[in-house]
Amino acid sequence: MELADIAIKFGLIIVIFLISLVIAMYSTYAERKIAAFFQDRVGPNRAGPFGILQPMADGAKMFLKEEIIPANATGFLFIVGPSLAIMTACIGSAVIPWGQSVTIGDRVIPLQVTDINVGILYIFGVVSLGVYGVMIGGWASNNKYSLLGAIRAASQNISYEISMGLSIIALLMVTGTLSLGEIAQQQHGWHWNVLYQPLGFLLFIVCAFAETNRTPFDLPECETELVGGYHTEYSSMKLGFYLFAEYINMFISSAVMATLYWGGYNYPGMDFMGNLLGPVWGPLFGTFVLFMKIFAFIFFFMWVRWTIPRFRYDQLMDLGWKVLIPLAIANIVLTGIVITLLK
Amino acid sequence: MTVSILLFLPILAALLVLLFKNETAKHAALFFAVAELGIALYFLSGFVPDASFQYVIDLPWIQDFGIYFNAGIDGISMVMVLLTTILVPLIILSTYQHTYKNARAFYALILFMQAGLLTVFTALDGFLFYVGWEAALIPIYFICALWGGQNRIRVTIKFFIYTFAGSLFMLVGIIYLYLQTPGKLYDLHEFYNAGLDAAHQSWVFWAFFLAFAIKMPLFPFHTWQPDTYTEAPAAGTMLLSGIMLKMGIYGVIRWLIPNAPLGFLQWQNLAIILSTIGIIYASLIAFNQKDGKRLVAYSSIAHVGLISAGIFAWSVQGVQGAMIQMLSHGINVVGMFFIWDIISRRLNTREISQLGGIAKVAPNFSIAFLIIVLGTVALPLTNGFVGEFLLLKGVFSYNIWFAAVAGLTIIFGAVYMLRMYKNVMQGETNQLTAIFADITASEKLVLGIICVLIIGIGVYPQAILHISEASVVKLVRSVNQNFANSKF
Amino acid sequence: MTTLIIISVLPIVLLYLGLYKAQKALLPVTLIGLLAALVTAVMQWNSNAQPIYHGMMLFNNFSVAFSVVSIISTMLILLLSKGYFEKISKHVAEYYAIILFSLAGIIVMVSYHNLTMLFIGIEIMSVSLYILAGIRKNDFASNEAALKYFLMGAFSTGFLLFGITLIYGSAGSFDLDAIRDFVVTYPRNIDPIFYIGVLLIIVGLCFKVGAAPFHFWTPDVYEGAPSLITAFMSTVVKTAGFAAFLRLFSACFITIADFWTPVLLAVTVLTLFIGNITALYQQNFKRMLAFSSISHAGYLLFAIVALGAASANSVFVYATAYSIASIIAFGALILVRQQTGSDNFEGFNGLAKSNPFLAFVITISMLSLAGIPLTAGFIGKFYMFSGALSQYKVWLVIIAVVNAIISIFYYFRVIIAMYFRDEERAVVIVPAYYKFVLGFSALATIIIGIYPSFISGLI
Amino acid sequence: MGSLTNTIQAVPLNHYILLSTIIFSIGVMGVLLRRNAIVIFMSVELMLNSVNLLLTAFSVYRGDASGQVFVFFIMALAAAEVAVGLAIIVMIYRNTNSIDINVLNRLKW
Amino acid sequence: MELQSLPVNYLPIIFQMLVALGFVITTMFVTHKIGPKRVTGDKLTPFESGIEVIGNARTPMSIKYFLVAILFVLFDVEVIFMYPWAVNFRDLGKDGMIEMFIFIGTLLLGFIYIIKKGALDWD
Repeated sequence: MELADIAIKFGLIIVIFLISLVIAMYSTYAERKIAAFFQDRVGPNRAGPFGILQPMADGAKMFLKEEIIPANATGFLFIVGPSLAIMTACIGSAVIPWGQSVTIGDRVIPLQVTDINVGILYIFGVVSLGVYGVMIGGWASNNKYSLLGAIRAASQNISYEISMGLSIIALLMVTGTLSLGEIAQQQHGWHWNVLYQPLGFLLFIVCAFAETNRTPFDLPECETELVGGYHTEYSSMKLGFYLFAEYINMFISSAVMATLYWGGYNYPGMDFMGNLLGPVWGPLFGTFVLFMKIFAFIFFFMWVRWTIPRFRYDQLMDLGWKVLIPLAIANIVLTGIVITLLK
Repeated sequence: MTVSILLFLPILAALLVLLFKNETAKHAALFFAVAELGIALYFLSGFVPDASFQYVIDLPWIQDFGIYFNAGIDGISMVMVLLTTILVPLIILSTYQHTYKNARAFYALILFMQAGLLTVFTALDGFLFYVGWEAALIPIYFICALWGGQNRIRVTIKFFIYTFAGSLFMLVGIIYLYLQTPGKLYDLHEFYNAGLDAAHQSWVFWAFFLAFAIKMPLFPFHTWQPDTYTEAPAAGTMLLSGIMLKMGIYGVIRWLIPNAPLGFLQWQNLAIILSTIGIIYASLIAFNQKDGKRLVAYSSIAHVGLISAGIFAWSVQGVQGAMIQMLSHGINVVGMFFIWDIISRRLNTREISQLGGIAKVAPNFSIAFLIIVLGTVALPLTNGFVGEFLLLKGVFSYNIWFAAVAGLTIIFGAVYMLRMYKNVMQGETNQLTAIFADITASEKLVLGIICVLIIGIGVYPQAILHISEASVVKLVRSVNQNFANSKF
Repeated sequence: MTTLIIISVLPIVLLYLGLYKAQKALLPVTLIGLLAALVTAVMQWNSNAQPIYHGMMLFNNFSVAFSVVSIISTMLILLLSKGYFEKISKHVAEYYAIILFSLAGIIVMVSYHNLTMLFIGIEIMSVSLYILAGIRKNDFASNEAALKYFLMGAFSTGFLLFGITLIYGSAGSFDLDAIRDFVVTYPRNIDPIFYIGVLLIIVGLCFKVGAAPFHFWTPDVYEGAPSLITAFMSTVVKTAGFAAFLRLFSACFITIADFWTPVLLAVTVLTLFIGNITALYQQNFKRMLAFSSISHAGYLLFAIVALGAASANSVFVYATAYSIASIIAFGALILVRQQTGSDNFEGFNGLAKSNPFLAFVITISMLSLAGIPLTAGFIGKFYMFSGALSQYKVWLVIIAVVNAIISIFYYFRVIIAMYFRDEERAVVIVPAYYKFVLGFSALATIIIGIYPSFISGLI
Repeated sequence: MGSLTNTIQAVPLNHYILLSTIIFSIGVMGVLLRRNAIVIFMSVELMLNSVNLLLTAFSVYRGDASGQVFVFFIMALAAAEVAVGLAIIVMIYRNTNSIDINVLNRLKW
Repeated sequence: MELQSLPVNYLPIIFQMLVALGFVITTMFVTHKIGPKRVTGDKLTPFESGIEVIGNARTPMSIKYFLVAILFVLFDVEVIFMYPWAVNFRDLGKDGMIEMFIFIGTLLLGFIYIIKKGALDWD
């Protein structure tokens, strides 16, 4: 790889990194605003116009707060926990194709950090690692609420991971590849996978909610039972990391869902638009479309949060094991039969 | 009519005896044993005293290893078969005065053992020989351990381990020989033709020798014997001394020397020396025995030492002497143990020093005892004489000094036997012996038959010698031929 | 293949029977299923089998014979299980199912034709056994047995796998034929890593069959596990282990025997001595059987040390003899333990008076284990000795003979206790199932002892 | 698979063997030296994973996929072992409140 | 046409990890430096809704969680087998599909079994 390539990659990485941070920050703002909207309140409105600077203020506060490590906690793991959580959240974006390649001069710049042939497995691996952050943090706190929260988180994540994996398998049968870049290309125009895999998408989105510990599956941090769940003992930036990780995860899973099922950067009439806007702005418009889809998903996440009440733990597990897994398997069988018949 | 009927009848009989009640089992056992004797006599009547094997059965058994169910009778075997079939009914009859608990098992085991013994004496297949060898061991182990005396558990396990150890080495030898046979067969004659060189034969010799020496028993492998004889029930002792130790002697004649003639040649001296040491050693110890049964046990070692010395000298006279002496010794020793069984059953002691003057109260008993003693000390016109004479002649032709030392055994034997007789039977009666009752009818029968046999064989030994002569001559010649060939 | 399918489906059926509370049907269904498997296995006989499923499995006479003996032994053991598991826990169906899963693994082990299947077979069997060793959940010994077995088993799997990997690395295939071709074609330039692989496989398999110096888990596991499971482990599992061992070595490594024979020789001698001498000092019958099973592993190794055309046959006969004799011993142990509550030799005192039949079959079993003629055990030892002698391994046989003599001491201890030690005791109740199994096994022991052509010469 | 093979083959096979052997030995040492059942268990898993690594390397060098398929089997069976092993360890823990294998000496070695 | 991945394709992932790690360490370090530190004993006790802390938090927990974990391990690994199959689904054709359906069927049998057995009931 040439030096220029490396520089471009680094640039892309940093841009994506910053974008995810910003989106995560403003997701907190959006969450509050949306919550306020649903509850017929105003929401944050002091810092800046419409409270637009509120995330900045929150961030600054995180930096300035006192850092508490409880006496009984396992110091090293107590720090590792949140760090791991945010790290895994941040590296997931590496394989997501943000758009078609941009051609500047004779240099083709792919809008994807790297297109590896096991992209989906990579995402899964990273997501699975995420639970370690929660688990380690909760265990290191040496607090009963934290431990319970952590165990719940672990148990819930792994439960839904099975159905997530199974729902993806049906998709793979359709696409025949594990590379996200290729999957995105296949959905050129309006050939979105959601049309072929509606059930699969449904399963996937439910699992995505559970994996990101979002309501209605936010048992690990359920305030009414567990105070703060796994991050009860956390303060300052370490708490910030956990909260941040949640929003980044939400962003990444939205991106993954959009890419896998909703066509990614593809949109009907993209060839026409591509010709119209040229080799630089055409792909970038696709990227814009992708982000619109992502924002829609993020909005959906929030909408659900403020609409649907939290599950009970047994309901949560029942849903995961007894409903989603059989459905996912049925989906695989159905897909298999249909594809074989149509061939 | 093949020899198989002789082998399977006792097994069948053993199973049938188990079905009887404990009280009647002995009659049934006696019946079957006599029937077996009848068959043996029938075989004898049709027996042609040449060197061939007769009444042969030869069935495939485990074919992938070249094992056949191959058995037959030649002159040597015939004598052994007679020995077994005569003694077993006698032994069963001798137990009539005892009431053993769980008697049917006892008699079944005796019959089962008889099958094993007969298998050993007639087997022409190495594997069959080994199987019979072990099959005879298990019942006698149980007989001794179940119905024996105080120390039976320790003593019998020692006995078992000794003999089993020896026989396992023999098994190794047998398998080894099998692998060397040209036709990959366990057949006896194939073994004779295995054609090993002298060094390997010497290993084979030891593998077999260990088993036989322990069984006979030859000094220094004899340590299991006196204890076992003492602890075993009377019938067990008779079986052991009368028949079982002949397995070892028979094995030497049939399996050890012809199979490994060159190996034998290397160790012949040692074997005779051991035998001779055994004679002297056992005689000396017998002198000091206070327990009558133990005395007989040691005298038995001495006699066996003479027999083995005669065989190891390997001449026609020696082996012929061994043949007849095996029969005679079997009869005598059974009689001797029966005498002691009678004494210990009546008086609850076997201490010679406590006894005396029994002749006065039990004249019939004393006559029988005297005849048996005379037979044992080899007085002319008793059965012991012929055998010992021939044996000594055999040893003499090998080496005069061995013969001289071995000859001592006759004198030694006479001394301690007659002294025993004097101490037990003559003199004044004491409190203990005054109440000694003379022998009952069944005892009379046993002792009578024994006395008749002792005198009968003594007067006309040719009857027995005739049976085995041709076979012995052939065997000795073929081995000597081997010696001769090896010189070149 | 049908055999394997039946044995794999059967446990699933059992699990569902257990779910629907059909406890009564469990044993009959198991036995009928196994019988069907047995029939299909026998029908495979002499069918001139070719490797199937891309050379993964090969159901030739070797595998049929070992499958049959495994299935029969399992059936006998399961017959002993009537009422046994109910006392331990209410999940009876699971126990049957796990035993059958283990049996399925065993069938794979005796019929593999690819190292992948060897590994899978061993693991299916072992993982089931880990569970079975620990089914007495509240019994500490059982727990400990399970953990020890598990850790040691997993550990040995590591060695086995590393060995397989190295062999794959140099031979380039997992297929037995391909490996053999590799060894035969390039005898001069076989990689050293191939040899290391062979050694590691030996280590792994010796662990599994309980050969010294990798035997140390055996006594504890055998003692701690419930007797019925121990019976299964020491008979069927051991048989299968040796079948697998033999299949691999006779198919692939026979031409480089000069390399691994010394190693196995040392293992054999060590196994014999350790098994026998430690068995001498045991006060506990079950533990004695455990050590004796180590020593029997030593005898079974003879077949591999003296690898030849007759090896398969010897292992088959020996393993069969050993299995049925052990089944008797364990069956009797279960009964005696139920009455006296202990596994010690004293528990057998005076048994001959109260239970002549039981004492008699135990005697047969002990005689067979000790290798006395006219029992199957003797025939097994005879075959082993013949095999070793035919390879001129005379010293090995002498050592084995010495060990056979040592073994008399501890086997006869039981006989002595039963017949010669008087003790007033109540009659041990022998249920009809037990009577059948014990009687059948004793009869089989004697029949094989008298007429071994019955089963020998098959393979 | 050509280019991938070339790249992997840029590292000599011996290095893979060496690395795997080292990892394997670490696992063996862990099993032999550590006293905590879980740690022993993890050491065993380490051994299995070193095997996986080596199998993959061999598989690529040989251009033969069966090695990688074997890895799948190892993973699956390792998972089964994990399941059973954890269950056993939990069972022990509930009975003794310890997972130190030194308490497991009620049955003598 | 299958996509080829070279080790070099994974390099950006390492870059990204480094960037993330850098971010985490810097942020941690900065907050550590600029945050106030007024440590008191009570502040460092675990939060237990204001009452005295009783015992250690690391006590045995419900066996159900272990069960879920073990079941996850089993099922997740079985799912792994389906990935290669799913990717090559079209090439494997009908036979491949039937074989995998048998596998799935077996898996499903086990799944139904554990559900019926109540392994997943949280009461």
